[in-house]
Parts: sequence; structure tokens; C-alpha cells
Amino acid sequence: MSWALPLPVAIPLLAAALMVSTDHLTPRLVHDAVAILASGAALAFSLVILLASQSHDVLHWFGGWHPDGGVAIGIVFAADPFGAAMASLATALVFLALIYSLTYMREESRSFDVLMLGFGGAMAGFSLTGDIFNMFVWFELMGVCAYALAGFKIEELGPVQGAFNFAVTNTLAAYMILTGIALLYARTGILNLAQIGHELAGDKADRLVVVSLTLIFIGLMVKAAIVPFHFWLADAHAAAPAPVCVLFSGAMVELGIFFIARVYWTVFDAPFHAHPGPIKVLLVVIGMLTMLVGALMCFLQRHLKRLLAYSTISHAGAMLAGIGLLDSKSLAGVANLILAHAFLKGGLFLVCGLVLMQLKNIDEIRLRGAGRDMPITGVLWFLGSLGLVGIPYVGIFLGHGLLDDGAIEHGYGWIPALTMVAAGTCAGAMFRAGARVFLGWGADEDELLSPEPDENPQERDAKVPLMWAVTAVMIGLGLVASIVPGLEPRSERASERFVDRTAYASRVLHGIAVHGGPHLPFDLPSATGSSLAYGSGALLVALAVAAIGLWHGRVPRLVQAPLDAIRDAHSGIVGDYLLWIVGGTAVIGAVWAFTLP
Amino acid sequence: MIIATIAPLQAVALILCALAATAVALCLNPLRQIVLSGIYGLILTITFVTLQAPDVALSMLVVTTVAYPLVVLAAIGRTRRKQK
Amino acid sequence: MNYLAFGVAAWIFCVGVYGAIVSRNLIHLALCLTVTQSSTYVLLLAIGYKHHAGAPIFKGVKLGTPAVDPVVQSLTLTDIVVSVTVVALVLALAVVAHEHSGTVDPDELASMEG
Amino acid sequence: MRDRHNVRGLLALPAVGGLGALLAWGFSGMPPFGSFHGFYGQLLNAIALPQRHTTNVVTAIVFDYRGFDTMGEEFILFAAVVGVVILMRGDNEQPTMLQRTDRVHSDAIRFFGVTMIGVGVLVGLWLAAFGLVTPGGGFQGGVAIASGIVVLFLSIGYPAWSKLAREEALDPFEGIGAGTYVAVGLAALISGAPFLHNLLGPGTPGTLWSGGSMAIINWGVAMEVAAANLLLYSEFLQRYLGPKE
Repeated sequence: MSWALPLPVAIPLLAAALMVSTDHLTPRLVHDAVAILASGAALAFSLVILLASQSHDVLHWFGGWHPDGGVAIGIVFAADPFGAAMASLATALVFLALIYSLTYMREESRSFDVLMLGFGGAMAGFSLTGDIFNMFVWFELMGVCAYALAGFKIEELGPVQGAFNFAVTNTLAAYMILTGIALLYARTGILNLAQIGHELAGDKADRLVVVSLTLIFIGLMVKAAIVPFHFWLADAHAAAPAPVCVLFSGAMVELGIFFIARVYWTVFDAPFHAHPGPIKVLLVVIGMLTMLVGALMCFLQRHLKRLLAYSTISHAGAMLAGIGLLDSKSLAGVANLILAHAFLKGGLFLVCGLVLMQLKNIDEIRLRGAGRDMPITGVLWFLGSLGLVGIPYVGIFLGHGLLDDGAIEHGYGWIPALTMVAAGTCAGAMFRAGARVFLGWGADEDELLSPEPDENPQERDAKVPLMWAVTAVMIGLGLVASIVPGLEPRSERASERFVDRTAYASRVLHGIAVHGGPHLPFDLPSATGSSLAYGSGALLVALAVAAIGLWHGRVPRLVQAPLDAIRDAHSGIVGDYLLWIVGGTAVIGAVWAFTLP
Repeated sequence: MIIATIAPLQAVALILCALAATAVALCLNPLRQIVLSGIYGLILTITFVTLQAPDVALSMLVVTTVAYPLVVLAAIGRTRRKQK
Repeated sequence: MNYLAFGVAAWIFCVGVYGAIVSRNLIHLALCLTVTQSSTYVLLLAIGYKHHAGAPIFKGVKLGTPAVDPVVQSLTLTDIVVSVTVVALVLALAVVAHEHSGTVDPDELASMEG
Repeated sequence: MRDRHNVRGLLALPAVGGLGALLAWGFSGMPPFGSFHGFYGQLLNAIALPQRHTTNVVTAIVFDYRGFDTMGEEFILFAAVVGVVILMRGDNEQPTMLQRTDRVHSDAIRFFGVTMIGVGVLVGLWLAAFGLVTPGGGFQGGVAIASGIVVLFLSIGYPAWSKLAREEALDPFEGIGAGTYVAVGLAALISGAPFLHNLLGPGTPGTLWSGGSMAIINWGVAMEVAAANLLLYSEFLQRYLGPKE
């Protein structure tokens, strides 16, 4: 199955190159067909790889440069179930977003398709690579496509400024990652992940490794929109076309989280295996902080896409905390969370696209009651929001349940309570917005919410039924993610393999395949009592938050001042954002420098 | 292929790099800045040669003498007009 | 001398970031980013340098002659290309932002966006 | 607003200072300058010439051992140019007021320009051709070719230039150049070998045909880089000289 590995990257990129070279010769129809076929093929091959990776990791050595006596000469793609699943998820989102855009993105559709394909290829490469510099290359390609897509609507200032802030902050992140890579190279003289881990095993971690850890993690955290490195995300999301937001929220942010886990379990687990305490505590604390700040900011938005963007930040925080527990069960939870969240949040963004197109506005207050005669769109919005609560057996439930169970096993009993509140608050804000727009409930003024400038609709005569269909497919996939038979044991086994550094290294460097173990049943997921309780609790929180938002609209004076301070920090000035990144790096680096052995 | 090099030359080139980088970053006038960054690019080129990296030096040279100045000058020209 | 090159790399990184933070002009900011990126060139090449070794080019030289690390050089080459493209993209965004607002000051831009 | 900027300036000093301290602390753990012994690099230095018959090891790494990185890199350039063209689509109208003033009258300048084009393009071709033997390669060559051609702009003026350096004319070169890389990779895959496997064998050391399929990739890269750079210059110069108000 090794031959399939380059295809999810190569096919979209080749298609993009062909589309540019025949740009002015072929009709638009052909272009759209090529783009959708290419992304569909990439998706199909990603799924093939995912199936093949169930028994053992699938490898592909580019150029045929197999390792020579355990020394990696070339670049490898190493697909384990998680990596292959991330590639499948990313390419699936590209595929669906391209179909949705068939009529939605009429203007300059060729370049749009080209950039989407490049984005998809880069995300697939990022998921599959087993080489740290190759990761950097895909990180940058992902970035370049994303910056251009974020600024796609150049007729307005917002998108351009959002894209600028996005580009500058993420470029700084890339340089930090590259510096971290250089330090690892100075220490080991190697770029292959498995082999770096092998080299570092047994040695005491020196300062080179600690600083490298800091720089690489923070660079990835910027991509993953972790507080205080998250500021670019809302600016970029609010302004980008809806199908692009699907990729940003559904895959790009999660890939940042994913690679933190990847690089920890292949490289940094080796030197820090005995004393992971400081890494664990800091990641969990930052993750929880992100989750709460994201939920709070989400509640304060009236611009629907901005609201969804902050809820993405909140969920990204929960994911980081799950990774930070450094435990295979929580990791399985994070994987399931990523899966369900991607489809639900993607679907919600597509609903925003429909709202913007049909109602010519995206502001909750101004649209009050305007969506009363759009039942299908409204129902989709509520279903998507419902999936993000964590109600037992719906949407993100399985992911949250596993994550919570892992946290409780590790003695972090307070994590499930916080995730319940945060997920409930985000979903509550979505309920509130939905009730106001589609039902006309609540006050027609709310001073608490941040006003935002208008956004112009993209297209006027798009084919709505097609867009409904794509949106419904995404939300439907997200809703059933918790009841897929056999998903739970498979994700747990996959994460056990993911955290097994020595097995990964011997597979990559010596080709030794460790077999997957006994056959897994196709059972419906079971749930512990506590996760059922937390899931139901989240629903209550969500309803309460929605009710407060609709009819109360006030917060106690005590929290008003800190609220204003947090809101003020989201200034839109790129210098501020860079300052947060640099300051955050200095603080986190100092903490690790003093506490890691 | 050894490119003749001596340690003092490396040291001088590196220190010049640090100084020129500082000048580029702290110069507030964009036009003066693009001149400085051209000089900085040339110093980097020399530094790369002393570090035995002719390929990299060549890349830096073509980028710093053509690509950067053209693009940046055009951008400066465009953003200047309306400001007056 | 042992740590001069690394110190210079750290210094360049910091100067570039500082310039970007306090910048009042988007184009100036883009050039500061290139300065930050150039620190990675110096760092990578300094890591791969070996005393009394030549460039990794074996034309007219016997194989086995000491040569500096070729891998960091190929990484730096990639890095330079990336730098040019990102700067071009950032500058394009700056020019378009100016088109809309008539300013290239990040603070003013943010206040216009509201 | 000014306050905010000043506060940022004040806070930036300790923050950047902290980052600098962190970097300095980390860098002080480096192996001393000049004593590095990375076995990946040394291994490649030893095997590249016998295996790949390329005397320039860096180029062998760029196009073969780590050729897949370079494919990604080419697409970064490719995507960025598509992005720039898209972002700058706003004013594609022809500059009208500049047409009269922009004409070049001096034959001397024109002659100089034409000579420079020749020099630039020749240097570029030379750099690209001998990249596998001596320093240089597709990227450096491509930029030099583009810079040679852009001199044309100075000698014939904008109106004539805008007819030549059109997107329609340059896009095929850019697309085919970038596509060549993937096509070479896929060709190997289809023949049953790993992606980007060198199908054509190593060739003769020290000549233009050393490196096998690396030579094809190299020329593809040169073409893509030249076209991409020209598109980039063209977009920015159009902005520079286009009508403003």
C-alpha cells in the first residue's frame, strides 16, 4: 500500500499546476470538474491509506532512499491511523468545500480552486510526514495558501487586514519552528523524527533541547490558536469566505494540535520521558485557559462567523489540554473531538455562508427575526449547535467523554467540569444567535455584544439546494460521529500506537512491523456515568446561557472590567499580536528552562 | 572545493551582519530601509561565502539584488502617493 | 569566536521581531520579517560549519576531502525561497490595505476596522 | 492610539529581551562553532558523488535526497504568485496618463537595456545548466533569467511591456514548470518505483547530464521560477505605474 502515500499530496498539486497552465484555454466547467475530481481522488486515496494503516504503519521513502543501516537518508511519509485520519479529514473538507463553492464562489473561481487544492495537498503532507523539515515545508505551503484565501475578498478592508495579521503572526511562528528545528539538528545531526527521538533517548535533556521544545511547540500553538497566540484567528475567520473557514476551523487549527502530539511522542518523549511533569502541567493549564477565554469571547460576539471562530478557539483549548495529559486515552478523546468538531463547525460555517447570501448580512442583532422564513437553514444551524454541546451520544460526546475519563484517571478531576461549562457556553451562544435570527426571540439591542462592520455577500444567484445538501451532509456526519460502531476501540488502539515511540522508530528506521493485536469488535460506544452526567450538564449550561443572552443581556458589574480588558486585548493591531507571541514565548520558555531537568 | 577563508574575515562579516540587521530593523524611512536591506543582503552573501556555502550565497545574491528591491520599491511607490 | 555566529543569529532574530512589533508601516514590518528570517540562515549555516573544511562541492577535489555540512545549506536554500514568497504576499496585502484605507499604519488601520 | 503604540514600545523591550535571553541560553548549549559533526551531512558528502554522479552535493540533496522538500518549496512559490495575482486583481485597467511620459527616447538606453537582457538571461541559463556540477541551480538561474527579462521593462516602457508580460502568456510556463516536478515524481510511481525515484540513472559526473531525472526537474524549476518571478514583478510594477486616483 506504500504506493498510495504520495497521492493525497501529489494529485491536488498536479491538478493545481495543470489548472494554472491551461487557465485561459478551458471553460470554467472543466476547471471545476478537475478540481473536484482531484480532491475526490485525494480523499479516496487517503481513506485507502487509513484502512491499510489499521494493521501497521505504512511507509513511503521518497526517491527510494530507504534508511541505510538505521540512518534515514531521504524523506519518509509514515502513516499511522491518526495521521491517515487527519489527512482523510482535511481532504474530505476540501472536497466538500469545493462542491459548496461550485456556485458560491463564482468570482475568480479558478484561482480559488487552485489555492484550495494547494491548501489540501499541504494539509495532507503535513499529516503524513515523518520528517521535521518536511513538516516545515508543508506548514509554509499551508500558510501561503491560507493567507491568500483569507484575503480573497479584496473589495473590503476587513479581509485584507485579517489576512495581513494572519500572515505576519504565522510567519513569525514558522521562523520559531525553523529555529527549533535548527537546534535539534545541531544536537543530533538528523531530520527524521523517529531518528531524532532515537538519538535523544537515554541522554539527559540539555538546554538546546529545552529551547527547541519551546520554539517548536509555540510555533505550532500559534497555528492552533492557543491563548495568548490566538488573536489572528478571529480576524482571519470573520473575513474569509465561508468555505475557507471550514478548512481553517475544521482542519488547519487541529493540525497544529496534532503535530504538537506527533512531535512530542516521536521526539521529545525520549529526553523528557522520566520527567514530563512541567510539560504536562503547562499544556493543560494553557489549554484550559484557552478554552475559557474562547468561550467567554464567543459569548460576546454578534458577528456569526466571529462567534464560531471563538468557539473554535475554545475547543482547540480542550484539545490541547487533552494532548497535554500525555495519555493515550485522552489522546483518543482528542482525535474523536477533532473529527466531530470538524464536520459540525464546518457545517455551521456553511450555514453562515447561506445566511450571508440570502439575508445579505451576518450580524445577529441586525438579522433579528430575518430568518423566520428560512426553516431549513435554521434547522441546520440548531442541529450543528446541538452537536457541539456534548449531549450523550450526539456529536462531540465521545471525544469529550474519553478526554474527561483520561483526565479523571490522571487526577485532574476539575477538567471535565470546566469543559462542560465551556462547551455549554459556546453552544449557548450559538443557540442564542440562532433563536434571535431564525425565531426572532430576544431583545433587538444588546450593548454587551461587540459591534462589527458589515460584510458584503459573495454571490446572488447561487444554487441554494446544492449548498443545503453539502451543509446537511457535514452536520449529519458530525452528529453521528459519537455512535459509529467500533470507532471507540479503534481510536483507543490507534492512540496507544501513536504514543509508542520505540515501535514507531523501529517501524520507520528498520521496517519492523508490529502487528495490531486481536480483532476489534464493531460495538456501539459505551459511556461512563460521569460522562453522561457532564454531557447532560453541558446541555443545561447551554440553555441557561442562551436564555441569559436573549433576555437578560447583562453581566454583573464585577466581571465587566476584566471583560472589557480581555475584549480590548483583541485590538486588531498586528504589533500587539506579535508582542503577545514574543512575551508568551519568553514566559513559557523561562518556566520550562527552570523546571525541566 | 575550499573557498579561501580566514577566521577574522568570518568574524568581521558576522559582526557587520548584526550591525546591518539592526540598521534595517530600526530605520523608519522605508526608502532608506530598502537601501539598507540591499546592503545587508550583500553582507549576508559575503558571510555565506566565508561559511563555505556558495550555493546559498548565489541564491541570496539574486534575491537581494533583484527580487526584493523591485517588489518593495513598487510597493513603497504605490503606498506613498495617496498619503500626501 | 566559538559562539559569535550563534550570538549574531539570536541578535538578528530579536532585532527583527522588535522592529516588527513597534513598526508603524506595514512595508517596514514586512522588511523586519525578512530580517528575522535571515537569522535562521545564519544559524543554520553556522551550525553546519566545520573548521578547515571546504564547500560541499567535489569538482576537481578528491572525494573524502573535508567539507562542511551540505544538509543545512539545502535547508537554507528552501528557506530563502520561502522568505521571498511570503514577503511578496505580505506586501501585496499591505498595498491592498492601503488602497482601502489610505494608510499603512497598523494602529490606524485597526481603528478604521473598528 | 499613539498611547497604545508607546505602551507597546515600552513592553516590547522586556519581552524581546526575554526572548533574546532564552535564545542565548539555548544557543550556549551548541557544539562549538566549527566542530559540528552531523552524520547525516557527512554521509551525504560521502555518497552523493558515487551514487548520483553530481559533484555539487547541495544540489543532489535539493533535487534528489530531499527532492520532495523542494517540490513543496516550488509549490510555495507557485501558490504565493497565484495569491499575489488574486490579491492585486483590483486594478487591472491600463495606465493611461503615463503612456506619453513613459516612453524611452534614448537609443543608448535602449541598447544598454537589450544588452542587459542578454547578459541576465545568459547568466541565468548558465547558472541553471551547471547547477548539478558547480554552485547554482534552477532557482538561482530562474531568478536571474527573470531579472534579465525585466530589464526589458526599463528599456521599452510600460505600455509595450504590459502587452508582453501578460498573465495569459506567463501562466502556462509557471504551471508546466511546477507540474513537471510532480509529473516526474508520478512517472516513477507509475513505473513501480517510489515517488521521485531517479528513473534515468546517474549520468556522467561533472557534465550537464549528470544526475539523471534531476536534470529534468532542474529545468522545470528554472522555468517555473522565471515565470513566477516575472508574474510577481509584473503585478507589482503594474501597481507602481498604474493610475491611482
